[in-house]
Amino acid sequence: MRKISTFSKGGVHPADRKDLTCTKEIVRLPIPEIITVPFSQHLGVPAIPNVKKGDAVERGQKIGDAAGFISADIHSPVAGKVLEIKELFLPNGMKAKAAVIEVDQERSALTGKIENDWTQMDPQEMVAKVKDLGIVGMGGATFPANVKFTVPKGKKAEYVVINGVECEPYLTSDHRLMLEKGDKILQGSMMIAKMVDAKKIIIGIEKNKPDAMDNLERLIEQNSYPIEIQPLKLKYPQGDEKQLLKATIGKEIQSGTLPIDIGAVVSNVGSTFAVYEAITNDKPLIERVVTVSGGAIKNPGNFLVTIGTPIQTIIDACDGFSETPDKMIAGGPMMGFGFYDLQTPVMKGTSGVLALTKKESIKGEQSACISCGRCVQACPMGLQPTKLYKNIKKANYDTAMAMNLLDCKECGCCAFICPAKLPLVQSMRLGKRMSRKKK
Amino acid sequence: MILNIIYAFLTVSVLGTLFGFGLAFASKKLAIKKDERVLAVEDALPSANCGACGFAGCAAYADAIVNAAADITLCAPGGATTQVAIAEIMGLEATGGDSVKMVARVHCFGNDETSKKDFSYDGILDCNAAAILFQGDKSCKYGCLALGSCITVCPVDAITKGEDGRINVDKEVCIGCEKCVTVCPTGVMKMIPYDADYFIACNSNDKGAAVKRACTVGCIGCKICERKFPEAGYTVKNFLSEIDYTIEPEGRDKAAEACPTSCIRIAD
Amino acid sequence: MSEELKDLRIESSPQIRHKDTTSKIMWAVIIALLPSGIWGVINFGWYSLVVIAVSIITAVALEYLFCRVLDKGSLLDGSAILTGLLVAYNMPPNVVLYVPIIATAFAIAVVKWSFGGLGANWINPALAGRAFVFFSWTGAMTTWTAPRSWAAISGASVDSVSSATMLSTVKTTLLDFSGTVDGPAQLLIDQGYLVSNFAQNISSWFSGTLNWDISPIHVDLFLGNVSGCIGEVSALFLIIGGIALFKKKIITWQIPLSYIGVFTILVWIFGGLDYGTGYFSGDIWFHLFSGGLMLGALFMATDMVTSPTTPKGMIIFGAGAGFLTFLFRIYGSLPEGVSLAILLMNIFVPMIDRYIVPVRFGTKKKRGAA
Amino acid sequence: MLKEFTKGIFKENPIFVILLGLCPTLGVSTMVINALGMGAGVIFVLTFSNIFVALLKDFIPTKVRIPSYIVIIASFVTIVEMVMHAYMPSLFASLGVFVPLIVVNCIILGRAEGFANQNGVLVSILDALGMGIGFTLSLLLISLIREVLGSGTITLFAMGSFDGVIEIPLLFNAPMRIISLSAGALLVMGYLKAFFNWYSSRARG
Amino acid sequence: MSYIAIVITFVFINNFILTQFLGLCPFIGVSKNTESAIGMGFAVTFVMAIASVVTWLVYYYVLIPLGLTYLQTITFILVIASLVQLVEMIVQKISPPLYKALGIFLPLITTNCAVLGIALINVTNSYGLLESFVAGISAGLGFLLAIVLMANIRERLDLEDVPKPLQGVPVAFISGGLMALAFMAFDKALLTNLLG
Repeated sequence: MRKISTFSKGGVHPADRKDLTCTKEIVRLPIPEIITVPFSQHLGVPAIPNVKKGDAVERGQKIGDAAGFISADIHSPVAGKVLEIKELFLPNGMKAKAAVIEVDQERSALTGKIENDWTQMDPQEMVAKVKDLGIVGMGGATFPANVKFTVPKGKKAEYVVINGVECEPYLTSDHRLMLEKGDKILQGSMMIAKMVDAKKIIIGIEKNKPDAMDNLERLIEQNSYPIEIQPLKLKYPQGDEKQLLKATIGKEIQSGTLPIDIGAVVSNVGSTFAVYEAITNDKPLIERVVTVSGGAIKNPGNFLVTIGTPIQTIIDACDGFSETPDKMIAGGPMMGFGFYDLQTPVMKGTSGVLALTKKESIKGEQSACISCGRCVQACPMGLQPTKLYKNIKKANYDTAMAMNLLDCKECGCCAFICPAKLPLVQSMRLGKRMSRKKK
Repeated sequence: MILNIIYAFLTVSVLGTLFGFGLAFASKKLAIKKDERVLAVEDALPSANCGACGFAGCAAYADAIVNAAADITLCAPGGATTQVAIAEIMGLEATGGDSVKMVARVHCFGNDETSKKDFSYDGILDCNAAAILFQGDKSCKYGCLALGSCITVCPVDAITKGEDGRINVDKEVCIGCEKCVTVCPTGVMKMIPYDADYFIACNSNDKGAAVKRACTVGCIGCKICERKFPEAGYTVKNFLSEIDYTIEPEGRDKAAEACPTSCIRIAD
Repeated sequence: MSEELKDLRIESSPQIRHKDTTSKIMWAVIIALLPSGIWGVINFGWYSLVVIAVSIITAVALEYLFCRVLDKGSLLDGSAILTGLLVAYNMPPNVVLYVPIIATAFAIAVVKWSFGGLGANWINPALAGRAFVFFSWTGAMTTWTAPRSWAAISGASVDSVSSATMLSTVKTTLLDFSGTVDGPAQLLIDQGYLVSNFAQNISSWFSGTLNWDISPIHVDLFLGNVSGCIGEVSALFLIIGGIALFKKKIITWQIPLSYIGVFTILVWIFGGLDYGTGYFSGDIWFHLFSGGLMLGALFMATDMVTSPTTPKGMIIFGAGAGFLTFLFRIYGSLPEGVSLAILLMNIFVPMIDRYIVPVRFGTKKKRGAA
Repeated sequence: MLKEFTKGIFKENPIFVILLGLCPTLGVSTMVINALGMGAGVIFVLTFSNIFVALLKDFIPTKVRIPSYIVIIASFVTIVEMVMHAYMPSLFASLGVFVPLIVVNCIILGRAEGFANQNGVLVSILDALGMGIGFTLSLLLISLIREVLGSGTITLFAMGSFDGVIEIPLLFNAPMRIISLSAGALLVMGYLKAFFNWYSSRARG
Repeated sequence: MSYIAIVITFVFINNFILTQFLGLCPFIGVSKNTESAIGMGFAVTFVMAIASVVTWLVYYYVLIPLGLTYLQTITFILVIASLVQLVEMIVQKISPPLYKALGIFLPLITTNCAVLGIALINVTNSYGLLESFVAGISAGLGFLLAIVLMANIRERLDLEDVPKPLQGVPVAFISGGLMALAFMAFDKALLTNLLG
């Protein structure tokens, strides 16, 4: 095994609270009666619905077409009838169209399995499959996977880095996947290496998941896969591709460029598993593993959930709440979004559903900035959140932009560490939005 | 004594002449073309070079006025006369004349009592910041968030927040710059004529049922105003009533009384 | 079920926060300062407690007033109490009461609230308050009470004996001193400066059992058996408080280390010149433990509001303060230089923060491959 | 007509509103008598330079107007210098370098350029007197505050047995010395300006 | 006095702005942002250095031989006004980039008390030619230091919620006052002790 490494600049150490669910096996959740499938489950342009009210749909049928290069297809996770196409708020605070589908349970059941031999396929064919089956990055950013796996002309991929970091507190879905579907993930990563024609495959895992590391290590040895495991120190936001690449291969992505510019392709464990299933079983991205956790959940756990399932259903599967939550979160606590409607559906990027108590979220009264500089030291991007915040508050959006506001990826380190409890990330988002509006 | 006076006289005049000639010569020799408008503005400025405008002297300020569209009202020593002179040079005639004076007005009468909230918002007290999260905490996504972005942006302090949590615009103070209209994320701030009698205190394009669920004072698009008082200039579009201010109205006040949610309000 | 969840809190990510808050930080600093203050009261008598109380009361009263008038800030954040406490720590124990009152008022009203309250001031309020009264009532600010230990030696009551601090005695003696003496400690002993019996015992114990030559002056300075400002005399208690803050991660190593480091090196190189012992012979222990150096380096220079935000900036800030302290203490007309040195460096903080910025991720020159 | 005179005292107060002539304001305001002396000097120079500028404005080519004005002003400043040196040597000494510096007092050049250049002689005189008195009053205010707080005294002209110094009880024994030093000058000026801002914003509504 | 002593005196001990109040108008007016402050500071330094030399020459080679020292104010201001204008023109012609950086500040300096001040102070202290030059440069550097520090402080304060009546000029004065308070650490005794 390699030496334990990490990225160099910034970062924070939130309490990880993974003990709540890290031993809970993934349980498949039955499909509910009615599901809601949003057409914008990925980064980029929302897909265009190709079904209308009253249409019958099949399981895996494409119901939304990718609109543009950075966009992804949407498939119906179930068979049934489209009740309506409506608008709803997604947890990220944006409005999007969604198809409400009444489920035909019998036809939705899993049927005969297809088993393709990926070693016989050529890379283009594989990328096309990934695209047709609507695979996106499942770590949170939901970047369309086929775009990532298409190496632009003139560039060469050297590394495939599989992101098994899962640095967000509470979440254990990737952890469980690595324990339970280790071989498929390893094969999936070799598929990606084939697609991008890379020689080296590295899996980065934080050292709070020793069992997952052992499991993968064992599988690699058994099958003598050409894959390396890179253990990493605990530090948030190591799961971000910029920090991950710095930690694993020691290279920094230049500002404004992509991983491929330093010869690397990054894929999350969850998406790697989805890639495996897409290529070998022709299965579109219609279900995913979701960690349901937090102090307000009675029985936290990991669930394999059909996309479009209302969050209420999975909470019920956990026997409901043990106390009234202070906030509900879709995703991890550092970058996830709060939501208020329990009918909100699970989407491709919903890695977790958290119900936090007041004590856990540590609500604090805002006070004045005392220039302690902790945010500056915590920022993994080397920005100065305090100055950005003050400029944005004074509506100096141009100054903020000149201070590289756009390099901010809203990882939340600054606002997490801030003793004055200032809404730093919100101000960054406000600044970006307002300077866009100005143009 | 006499000699001294002569010396003094000579020294000053010789030095003066010397410098005068030198400078005249130098200015010929070293002449550089400048934008004429800059020179004109520079002439109009008092040349006190006091720096009160924040620029490095009158020339810099003149340059900024011409090339960087700096505010022409910054010259404290020059005062109003200078401003007029600069405005003339720059062709910045005071707008006005026959156009109707417009003032801003919040087209919403909702506050914490009348409008439902979906969640409790925690973050920057700024409408645009709040709008990032589900377009604000109110169930109605068209209404006034009342966090006062318009108050901050108003250059003349015409906008205030009342005790009842509603945002008011003082139409006597409002100069119609529309900055508040631009900054408002929900578009609830709209311009109406200065002498408008009534306005629709709602901005919601939701259907009647949805409006009723969210708020007790919203326009539910019932069309009573449009149908019963055809002469009053009301039209309902997108489940929202609109007033045509260009016509001579008849019975606009009656319509206001008839409005079931009384969202046709007097514009005082 | 969903009916219960009417009032969910929605905020922008991150959804969890660190447990430290501004007021926790302030209170931690106050607690870390307490031992030294308690020692001050023990050492100089009850009157110094009155000085502390008056300063804090003035600070809190004014803070309350400003919070009400300007409708922001909060008394509970502890910052006003901290300011009041620090002002009092920088006062001579027998000072006329209007001096700490005006110093505190200046700190709170002029330095803090003129700029908009907590976090907005660019210069350390307590130190600016001290400087203000120091230059106004220099006499009152430079008359000292003798430490308790002297009473035992001289037999007189503590309050009635007044004395100069070691630093000012050294400074005045050096004015017309020529010749060679082994550093300031020896100079003081030669002058007949009183040392406590306890320090004598310690000193002789060290030389007896360990064969270490430690001047009793150093022992007195380290423990705080000397005259000086209320809260600055005991290096020992201040260091304990400083270490506690460091452990709690409220102060970082950059400022204290660079401050004390630069100061020590300079004193070591040049400090011996006045005593005729040449270069590289300065008495670093004497200078480290005397005056307000420990209070300044550990508690005043590290004030978050008025120090740079980046580690590199902090090192520059500390080094600058160390240099200036050295300059004022060895060459200045005043015996002490810590507060003015820190104030001067405060002036430079906005500049440091402007030019010393962190390296942005992905802007470093590519190395090796590519 | 009267407006030209009164505007300088409050509405267009040269120090607090237009912020001109700050250097002498702060430099000499340690004693009340300095303020009076400086004020008198400035009124004299301002009045006469305004008269001459108003008279000569049609003869001076615009290109060289500023240097010409400076020469006019400098001449009167030299006169003030000589008179003060001869008859009030102690005042001259305490005003120091600020007497010749009246030349570059922005108020004077500003008025010459901004007002006398465009107006008749009589109005210019009124303007000069108004501005000069406004300047003197402001200066007086500052120096009164600084001297009372900073030295505990009020220094006026010596007359007969009265040595010109009024001592303020209590403050005289322990004055807030810093106020009479440079730091105090800037602080006092800052707060007075803030007071003016607050007052005028309140007066406006 | 040695040259080092002159430098320390004019930069720190008798800083033109913080203790002498010379050049306050531009100090308050042009310290709103750092870029202008730096430009202004260098322009002042430049002009002060040249003006020191030229006025020295005029004083010792024209006024003294003719016994016309009482004309110093009028001649100095004449010299400075012309000099500034000349310098402006020359810089504009020779080095447009330098003009862009400094030039716009030059006219503002004519009526800057600091320039006339240094000329008069040089005479009062009966400095030699080189001493005058050094004094001019140092006083300019002192001005530069103060105005740049001030600009940085004001930029920081721009981001804070300063109470309304204090915003802008008042807070600049108060900041200046606090700076002057801290600068009191530099006194004559320090200089004497330092240089023996």
